[in-house]
Amino acid sequence: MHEIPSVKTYVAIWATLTILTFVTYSVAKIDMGGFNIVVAMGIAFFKMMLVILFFMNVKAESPLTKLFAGAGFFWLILLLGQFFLDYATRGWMPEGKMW
Amino acid sequence: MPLFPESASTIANSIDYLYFYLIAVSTIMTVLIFSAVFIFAIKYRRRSPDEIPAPIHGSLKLEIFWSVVPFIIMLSFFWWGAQIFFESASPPPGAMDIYVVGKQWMWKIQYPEGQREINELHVPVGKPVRLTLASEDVIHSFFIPAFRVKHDVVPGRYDTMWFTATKPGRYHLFCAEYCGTEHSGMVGWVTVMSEPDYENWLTGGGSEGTMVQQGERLFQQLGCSTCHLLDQQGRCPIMRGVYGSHVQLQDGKTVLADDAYIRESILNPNAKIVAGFKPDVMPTFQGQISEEGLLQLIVYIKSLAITSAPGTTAPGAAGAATTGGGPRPPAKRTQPTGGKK
Amino acid sequence: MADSHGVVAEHAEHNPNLRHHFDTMAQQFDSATLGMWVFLLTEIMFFGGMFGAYTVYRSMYPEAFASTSKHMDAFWGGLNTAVLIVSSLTMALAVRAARLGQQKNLQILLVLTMIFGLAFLGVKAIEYHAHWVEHMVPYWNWDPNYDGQPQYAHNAQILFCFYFFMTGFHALHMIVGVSLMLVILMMARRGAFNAEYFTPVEISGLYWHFVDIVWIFLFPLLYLIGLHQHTT
Amino acid sequence: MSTAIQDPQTVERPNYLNAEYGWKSWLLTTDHKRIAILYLISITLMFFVGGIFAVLIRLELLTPQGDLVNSDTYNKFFSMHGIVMVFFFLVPSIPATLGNFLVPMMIGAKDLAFPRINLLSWYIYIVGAVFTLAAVVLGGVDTGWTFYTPFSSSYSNTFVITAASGVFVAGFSSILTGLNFIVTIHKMRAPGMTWGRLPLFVWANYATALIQVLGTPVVAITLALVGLERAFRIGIFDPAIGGDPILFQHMFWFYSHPAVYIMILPGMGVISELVTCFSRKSVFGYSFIAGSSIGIAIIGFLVWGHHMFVTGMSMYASLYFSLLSFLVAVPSAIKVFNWTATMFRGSIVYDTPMLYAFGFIGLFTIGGLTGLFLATLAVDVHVTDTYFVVAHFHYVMVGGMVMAYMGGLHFWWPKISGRLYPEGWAKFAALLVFAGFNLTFFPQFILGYLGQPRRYHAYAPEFQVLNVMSTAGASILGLGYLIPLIYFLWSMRHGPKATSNPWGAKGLEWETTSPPPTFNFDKTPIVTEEAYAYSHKQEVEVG
Ligand code: HEA
Ligand code: HEA
Ligand code: CUA
Ligand SMILES: [Cu+2]
Repeated sequence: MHEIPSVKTYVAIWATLTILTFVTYSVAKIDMGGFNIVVAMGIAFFKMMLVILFFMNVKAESPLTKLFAGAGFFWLILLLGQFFLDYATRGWMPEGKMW
Repeated sequence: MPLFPESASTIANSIDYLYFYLIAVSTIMTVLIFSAVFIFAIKYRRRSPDEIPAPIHGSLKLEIFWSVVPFIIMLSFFWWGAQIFFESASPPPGAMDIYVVGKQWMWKIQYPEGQREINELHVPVGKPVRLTLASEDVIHSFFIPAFRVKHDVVPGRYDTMWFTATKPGRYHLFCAEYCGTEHSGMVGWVTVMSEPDYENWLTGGGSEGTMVQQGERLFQQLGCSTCHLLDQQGRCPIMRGVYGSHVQLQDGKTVLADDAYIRESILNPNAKIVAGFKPDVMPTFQGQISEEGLLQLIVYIKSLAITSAPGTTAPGAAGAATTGGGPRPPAKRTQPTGGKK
Repeated sequence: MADSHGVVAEHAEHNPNLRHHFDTMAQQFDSATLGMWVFLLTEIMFFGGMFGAYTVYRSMYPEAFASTSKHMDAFWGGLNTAVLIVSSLTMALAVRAARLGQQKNLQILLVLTMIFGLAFLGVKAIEYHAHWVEHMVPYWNWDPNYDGQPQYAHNAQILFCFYFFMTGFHALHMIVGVSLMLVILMMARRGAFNAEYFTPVEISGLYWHFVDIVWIFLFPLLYLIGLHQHTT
Repeated sequence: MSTAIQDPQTVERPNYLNAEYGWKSWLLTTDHKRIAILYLISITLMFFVGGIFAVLIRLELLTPQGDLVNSDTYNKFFSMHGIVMVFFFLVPSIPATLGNFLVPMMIGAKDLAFPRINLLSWYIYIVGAVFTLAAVVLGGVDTGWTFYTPFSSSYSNTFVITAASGVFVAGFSSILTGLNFIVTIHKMRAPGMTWGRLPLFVWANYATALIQVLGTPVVAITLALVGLERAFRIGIFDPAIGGDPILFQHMFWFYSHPAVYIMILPGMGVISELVTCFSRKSVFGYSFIAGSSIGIAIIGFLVWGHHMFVTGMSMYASLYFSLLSFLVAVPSAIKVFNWTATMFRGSIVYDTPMLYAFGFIGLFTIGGLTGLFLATLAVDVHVTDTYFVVAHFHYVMVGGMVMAYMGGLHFWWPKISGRLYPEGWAKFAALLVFAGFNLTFFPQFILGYLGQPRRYHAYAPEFQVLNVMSTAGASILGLGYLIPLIYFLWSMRHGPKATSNPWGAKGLEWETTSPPPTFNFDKTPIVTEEAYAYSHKQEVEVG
């Protein structure tokens, strides 16, 4: 079907993932205020992309597979975004007029 | 047989007009579509079994026309509806307060002057009334059809709604959110009275004193007064002047002392520790105090707010003052137990 | 019009693994992988519901949520992350072996994957036990003093609820994954696969990697939230 | 294709019905057509279970006092009516029966991509149904179909976990059906069957499948969390530890608003087929009808908050959800206008399926337009949780989807059973359904604006007249549903045999025999023309 990646590629990806796990853990100890979560999620996202693209071999897959893999995250963002539409603006109250 | 509900509040008419507008547009659209279907069905009925009509594949112009025009019409629904919704979101300044607690399956209503009723609400005509809504158990919904107002009553938080009645009379009061066995029995009456009648009615009841006095009594009974002294530092923060102020917390943050904050501090005292005090000094009162009691305590603490002229007014008078130009709780929709800033 | 049973004869010369309603092996393989991806889409939304709720409460009670890191052992969590990543590697290599038709390697790698999967579950069990001992199970076995941080005791329970729900559902997926590996292993021993036909290996691999990805997010979200406050 | 000299009476061709006999050949079948029949039987049963609860509801509401049953029993009636009707009848209705039967045939495939998963989905459905019926038999559930917390998680004393498990399980059945459709439509189309040539019914089912796959897992996990909270007192919606009951509503409606489009899109697909066939005309605005299905599926995920305008959700969120609710109405409007335009200069006959299509267009329009009332913020404040809402959703669900389902069933019945139904009775029943429906539900709009809250066991006496009308209508409606059941059963034995294409319709399903052989086609068809090519004559431009 598709071209088959070498063992070396797989091991390299594994090594990167393991190192990134250490990195997440280490930076979590540094106090960066609100940025801790951003960094943690950024690294997690990057790790996820490595797994998806290489281990799951989406890199070599058809655009259709890529579309479906992407759709999940798009809908997840719809879910989260619209939750926050409510929660982030709960305290706001208009005084009288709306505009 | 009534076909249209009575309109007895300032907002009722504006909602009715919008409703008529919606009905008019919908009727036009329905008639249009129905007659097109009818006319086509009759005019183009099959006249011979081997009749083959010419195909028509579509028209971009028409498609755009019938997507854009309906949407513009719908935007007028949106605009008008949102306008009324926002205008009716906040009560006008000076609205009088009434406190409502929903409980399976009754409405418990208390007035700052001390009256308490079940499933009956008395309001004067022509005066804005703000209801503070609390639930002891599940979600209820406070619904007065004649006023076209409704708001859910969600446990764990305070909600508010308001209206100004325009016509004396007796109107239905319903619970509109399904709440269990006697949901359909959680109904009552709203009595709108002329102002003098209302004053009369107010002085009739209230044998237990005003809400402030009831709150003060609870403050003693529950032992709050042993630590929270009014004017002098004890083991716990002073109560006078707390309400409406910005409280400095131990972790460096400040919070606004509103209804929700006071409610949380009673039920979950450790949640926010005031700077200079220790956690675990105060026991939790969760399960030991009813939602009504909580509201009384809040009204009492509110009456101690600095702006209501400390020392000069007796606690009883302060309660009445809050219904007038006194301090209003600044935030109305915050989560009582929430740690949000 | 021909006898409809003639269709069966038409397939006789095809690959025996080709099911009757497909025309070619490629169509069958593509359908299976697309099917797995669509299934993973539902899995994303399944966990997504919990992630969404988690995020809402975390924004409501940031301090209480951060305080829980003190009671999560980031060592075990980190170790488990590493274990899962290794298992993903062996899984990926297993799929590679299947593609190349290396039956022996395939079986070894599948066994390794299962071992790492079980190791993960073992570590999880140790952690659950520790939470029970430390009275960190909301409602059931909860320390109202919350180990000296009573100001968070109330809302921290929510995070622990999430912790048990999310890791619990994840562990359930791991159990399913290990069972799946067992089935694949048995099929491999029966000689069910060859370089033309390895679809089950491929799609179970996708599932395994997905379960790994979920953990990649759970680790920072559940173990590391407030680490910077507790190590200083 | 049917040839003139064919004599169906004498030759019994091998088909999916006579390919094998015995209960095992049905319960272990992987033939999508047989599975469709299994679904057809099960959802019909569930429809009548739900319908009996509807009858009981309407009987209780004949008088203002709650005198027929006590309030707990009434609460169980409407809860089980809603749960059974939504999750066990309407969600699977068209996709799992007509869709299962037709989607592979319409695209020229031999079966769905995963026949065994298809069978599995039916078994999962049955397990879910057994759970739910067990909840009914054991003593019922009284949370409403919406399972709102904290009532469902802490206060109800009924079989919430059993019922929620039933819905949870049935959800996976729905997911698997959707998954199968998506893969089948992507990968199994016959040569020449391009996306632009797909029948609109297939487009509609594809859009539905997207919602099933993306939405259902969220309601599954939400109900699982409620079940866990209830069973173990470990939970996240409990206000006592700082949980927010409103969050449950967000999670519930994330699925359940899109789910209302699961409950209408397949019906819209059926209507596209019916209107073209009985006008003998190619569809007006093919790509707009197809695209609007996808549009509804996507925008449908952006409007759920319109169920929560009075809950204390942020006002700005209300604003957003209200605006998008109007946006999602536009694709529906596009469809209604295009169907009407398709009839223009057509060659229209009034066979029973077309009568249902007329019914659909009319009643869906009314239902949809009243949906706009509800999406209008200030108006919703007054009418939410009243009978106005009840009337709205029965107009779209019963007046819309059930009409489409009945129309589709009549349309494809000759294909499914190989027999014709009695046309006279069918027309009569269709008229009964239409009349009975309007009498049942139109008065409820008035009741709603008057302020009668929904889920009320007893109501204020001044509402009685309208309620009596509604109950009277429901009896007519019930009769209207009973008659087709009888004549469909009758026709399976005694109906005249059907030719392969009794309506003279277009579409691959009509090119195979009635009933079709096991693998649908004796030879894989090759598609060379667009859908609904009822004529190849000169085109006329309009507009
Ligand atoms: C099949 C199911 C189905 C469908 C298709 C719809 C379609 C729509 N629904 Fe409905 N709805 C339900 C099922 C459905 N609904 C259910 C079950 C509930 C109650 C749940 C419960 O609480 O138990 C509900 C509740 C509900 C509410 C919440 C009410 C409340 O509880 O307060 C709202 C609010 O916005 C709403 C809106 C809409 C809108 C805007 C549409 C739109 O999609 C409609 C679009 C269609 C049209 C608009 C008609 C055609 C258009 C034209 C002819 C164009 C011409 C128009 C103009 C020029 C204006 N619905
Ligand atoms: C698919 C969805 C679906 C369908 C098809 C129906 C069908 C019907 N519904 Fe349903 N309904 C809902 C979905 C649906 N409903 C939902 C989701 C709710 C909300 C629940 C909640 O609040 O949680 C609801 C609530 C609801 C209420 C409001 C209850 C309340 O709030 O207190 C009412 C009241 O009239 C009602 C009536 C009817 C009627 C008369 C029918 C009729 O169309 C039924 C017709 C069918 C039959 C009558 C049975 C078949 C015939 C026979 C068995 C023959 C014998 C009978 C006679 C001759 C009379 N429904
Ligand atoms: Cu209280 Cu319904
Ligand atoms: Cu909706």
